[in-house]
Amino acid sequence: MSFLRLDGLTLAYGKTPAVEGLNLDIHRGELIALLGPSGCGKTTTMRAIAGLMPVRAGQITLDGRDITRVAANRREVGLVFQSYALFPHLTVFENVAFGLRLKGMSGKALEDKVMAAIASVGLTPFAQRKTPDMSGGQQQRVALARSMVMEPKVLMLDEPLSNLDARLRLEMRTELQRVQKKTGLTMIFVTHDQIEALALADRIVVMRNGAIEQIGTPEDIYNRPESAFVADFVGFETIFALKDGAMVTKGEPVPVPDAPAGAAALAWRPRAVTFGEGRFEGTVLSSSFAGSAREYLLDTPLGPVKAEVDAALPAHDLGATVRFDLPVATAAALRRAE
Amino acid sequence: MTRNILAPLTLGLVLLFLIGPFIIIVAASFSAGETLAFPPQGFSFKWIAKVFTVESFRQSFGTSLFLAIGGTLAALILGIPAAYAMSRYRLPGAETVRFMVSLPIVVPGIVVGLALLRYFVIPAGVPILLALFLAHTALILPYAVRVVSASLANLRSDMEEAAVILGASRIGAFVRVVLPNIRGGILAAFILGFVTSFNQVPVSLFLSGPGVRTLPIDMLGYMEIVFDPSIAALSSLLAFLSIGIVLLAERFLGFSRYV
Amino acid sequence: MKWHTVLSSAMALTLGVGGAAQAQEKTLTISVYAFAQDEYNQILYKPFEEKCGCKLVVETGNSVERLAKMEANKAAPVVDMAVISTTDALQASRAGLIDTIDTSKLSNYGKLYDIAKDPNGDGKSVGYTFYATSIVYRTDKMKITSWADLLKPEYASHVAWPNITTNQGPPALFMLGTALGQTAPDLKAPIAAIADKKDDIVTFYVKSSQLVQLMQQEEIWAAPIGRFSWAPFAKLDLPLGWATPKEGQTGGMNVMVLTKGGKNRDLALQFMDYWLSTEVQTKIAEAMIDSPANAEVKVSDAVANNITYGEDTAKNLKLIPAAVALDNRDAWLAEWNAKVGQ
Amino acid sequence: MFHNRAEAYALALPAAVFAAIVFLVPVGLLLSEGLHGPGGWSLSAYVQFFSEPLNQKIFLRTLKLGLMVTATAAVIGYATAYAIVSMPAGTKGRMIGLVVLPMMISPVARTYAWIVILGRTGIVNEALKFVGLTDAPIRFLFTETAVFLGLLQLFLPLMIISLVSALENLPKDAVPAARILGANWLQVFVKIILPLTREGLIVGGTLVFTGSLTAYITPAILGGSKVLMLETLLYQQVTVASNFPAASVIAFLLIAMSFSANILLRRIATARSGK
Repeated sequence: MSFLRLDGLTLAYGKTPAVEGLNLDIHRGELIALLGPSGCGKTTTMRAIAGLMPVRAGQITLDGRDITRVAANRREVGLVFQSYALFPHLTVFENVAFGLRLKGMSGKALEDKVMAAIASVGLTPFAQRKTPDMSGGQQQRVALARSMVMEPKVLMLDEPLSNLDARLRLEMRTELQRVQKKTGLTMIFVTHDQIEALALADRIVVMRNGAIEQIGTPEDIYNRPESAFVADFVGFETIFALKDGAMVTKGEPVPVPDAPAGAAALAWRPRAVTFGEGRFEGTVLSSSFAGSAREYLLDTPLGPVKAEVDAALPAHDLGATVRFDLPVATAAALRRAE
Repeated sequence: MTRNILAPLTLGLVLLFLIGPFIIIVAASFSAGETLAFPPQGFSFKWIAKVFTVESFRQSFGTSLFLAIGGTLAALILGIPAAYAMSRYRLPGAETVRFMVSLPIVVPGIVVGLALLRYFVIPAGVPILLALFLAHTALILPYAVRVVSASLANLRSDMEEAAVILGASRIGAFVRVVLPNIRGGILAAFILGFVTSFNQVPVSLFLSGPGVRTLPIDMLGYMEIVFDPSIAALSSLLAFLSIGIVLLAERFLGFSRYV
Repeated sequence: MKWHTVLSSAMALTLGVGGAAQAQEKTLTISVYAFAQDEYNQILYKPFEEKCGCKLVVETGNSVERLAKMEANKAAPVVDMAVISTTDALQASRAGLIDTIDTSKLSNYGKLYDIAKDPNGDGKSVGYTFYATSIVYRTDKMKITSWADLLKPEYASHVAWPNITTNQGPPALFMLGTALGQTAPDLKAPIAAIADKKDDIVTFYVKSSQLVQLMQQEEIWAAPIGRFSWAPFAKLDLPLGWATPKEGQTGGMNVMVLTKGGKNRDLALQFMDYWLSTEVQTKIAEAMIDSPANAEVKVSDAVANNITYGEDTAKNLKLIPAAVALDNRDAWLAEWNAKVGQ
Repeated sequence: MFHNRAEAYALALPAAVFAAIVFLVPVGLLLSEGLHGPGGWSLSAYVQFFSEPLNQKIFLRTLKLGLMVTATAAVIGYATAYAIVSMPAGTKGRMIGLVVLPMMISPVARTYAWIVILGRTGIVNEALKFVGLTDAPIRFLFTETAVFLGLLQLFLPLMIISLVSALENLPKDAVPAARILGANWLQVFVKIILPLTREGLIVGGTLVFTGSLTAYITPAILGGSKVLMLETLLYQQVTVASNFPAASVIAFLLIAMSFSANILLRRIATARSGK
């Protein structure tokens, strides 16, 4: 039985549709990533779950209760905003205590609970600080504590790592996972960064144009994308649609007799492209060095092809002609060519 | 590197031009002579003392104070929700609202005063004081909306959403999160509105009646009769009062950040 | 017009503008010239308030402005009585803004100079003061023996002349015309003479009080003024004189009128009577504000020298009859605007 | 962004309706008064108004002084605001304080101060004499110069404040970037500063121009009846002549001028910015 269920959810900004008939089931304790490019409707969906966005059609059920029309302040969901949305006129303590005070909690009970929440994100020494004086990472911890202390049924995070620098990002990622495993909280986070989604989530929901493109575990998404869109999103750079048993290319169709049944397209990561030998020929358009590997962009009769080879091998000059191949064995078979 | 001399020089001259009259008025307040003159003839407090003995000043000061405080409060009561609606809601016709609210800046005050006299006061028997109150409220409204809008723009709207998700009602979120954070803006709007109303002449020019006169109109009337430095003295007193208020506000609230 | 009323009463309610509190006390609303209000307050208003147990509400302004307001408020008069110039009183009379004054209720009426009793001959105004209009000038800088002297090339650029819209404007022009040998009531000749010098003349003043400042700053050396404005000049530390031109002095009279439809008729008449009493008229004269119209008033020579005192003086003033002034007012203004205004 | 339309209107409408009732309705009625002729609607009041050469002259004078004050305020305003903005934060605050200071003093008194300053024995004339520029005192009072100076002093602070806040929002490196790209100061101003500060110029310009149209005291005291402007004429027409059709015409002219100035400034600012 699903814990949070979106059933035919339809959302719009004025006359512009944002999300169309979205269905999604999330289980208790799951960590879900909503992944997609900007404008795909992921943030809108999250805001609808939080009650910040009116629902045009469909239903949202949380823990067996229909919350479609429940006001945002009675939904028992938490939301950590991308900007953290801390209250600048209040101290860390008061920020965290905000929701509890509204619930009528006060005195020692309040203090204990707030301080415990602040301690759980490691900010005890900063409890009496005003929030604008704190660093981005600290602010995010405050925002997290502020949401967590309310013990929401679902905690949502909007682009939780996007405002942090690379080192903090890693730290925060671990932190989020730790918190989630410890509390068993159901969490949904929105991101446009596939690496983040792959690293954190139990399941990833890839969205596109207001609809779900694919739902799956990180392994599913990474290795078995169902559509060209998802494949492109997770790093398959060379994609050809299949038609009548042949790849549709810029030039002549290339027959693929051994294509898997039901495949609508084939996709290769740069590393899956055979480089230096094979059926095809192309010229080197650009070459970039990336430490252990070197990436070539080839101009070929099929269209552009990206290939990655061991950096230890001798480099090819720009304009050089090289052979390559696209083996079916290393390709991902896509069910949709778009 | 001529610019390095040019800039302070320009600034100095401009400030001299702007503040010169101020200095003359303040100096004249302490003059011992019978007319405005600079340099002042002698030194005395007699004109400052005289200000407090002129009864009509007391009365019109009260009127002006009522208009400035009441008008500014009313303008804020109307203006804050309007500014909030325009910055936080998708509001079809927001431009029309903005236009309506900013009309008082573009329509010359003397026209408004006359129009109110002709169509509110005379045919409908609207009391002059009420007409003045309405006019001053309308006059302050654009400033209230503008200043409050500016501070709302500096305040991220997701803060209210965060408050709502944490359990606050919409009004609760406004009171607990928005108001405390635009407090400075509201104070700035209040001071701006107060000064605008208090020194307002054109709107009030036609709107005076028996026993109802704003202070500037009364001062103007006084100057038409007696040309002594007591007006300078009164103006200095008022100026120092205003400056004092602004400095206090600045000290405690960092008011200039919001203007 | 109903919504007006609804709106205003709603606003009044929300504002808590309590008409009730005011209504408990008898109120008399008067409309007067703005000058010397502090003195009037001491000599006239406060004692009257104590006497009648009522409250005086005072509106101030110049004659024309206040007349315009009376006209605007014709349907629902605000003021009960007003003091204005004879010309404006005649205009008000013709416009039906004022009522006949029941002089039998004025115990001091009999003490007035004859010329003050009914200056416009319509029974609707009573004079309470009159004044001479002549020229205040710097005795060290110039010699004034004729009104025309003001336009001498060496003097003209130091002169402030009353604007046509002021009470002093037409009489001064009339005297200038007399000096030029042109006494036609259309004032065309003197206006043309002024127009010749309009760039030289410092200003066409509207408020005489400003002249004190201008005199002090040596901006001007001379200006035609009413005698009632003389006192502040006398206080200046300058050699100033009051000219007695050979054409004579002009002047004017101010009168009391009762607003038609005024609510407090009896109270207004009481107030007028008090103002005309020998006691009040004497005190006002001694304060060098208004010359008395009450023949029983006796003042010291020092005071008499600074105001326009005595019935003979009054009779010798070359006044423009109110009817002439009123009938020609628009034509004068048009002529002035066409010649001098631009 | 919230989406409840009823709520939004409930919040915004009171202010708009208030402005409509207190402003639009009476001002509209006043304007319509000038369009009533003997037989219904007519432009006779306008024809009559403009048939008087004096009125034409006053109209042009008002327009001219308004434009001059606004243009001068803009030029001085940019120079001053630029000087202020380039100062360190503390000094900047104090300078802004000094600029705002005169606004605290009653315009009645401020205007009278000019009588003292501009008099024959006033500071300006004494200074000119001292420097040797004149022997005889120059007459300033009751001239357009006096009104111009009075209005400028009254409204310059508004322009400076508007431009200071506009200049503060100027991206820090925009001016140096343009200089490096080879622009001279004029080009920098026209191509970078003006377009990026146009909101400030529009706001400041409208405030100054409308202010100079509506400032009754300054022309009344410093100009007197020799330098009538539309606002003093309006007052005169109402209080002396009770000529309400003429007053309505003047009211229309004042409003039209104020609106046109606003639109014109918007145009200029937009055109220069190359969209």
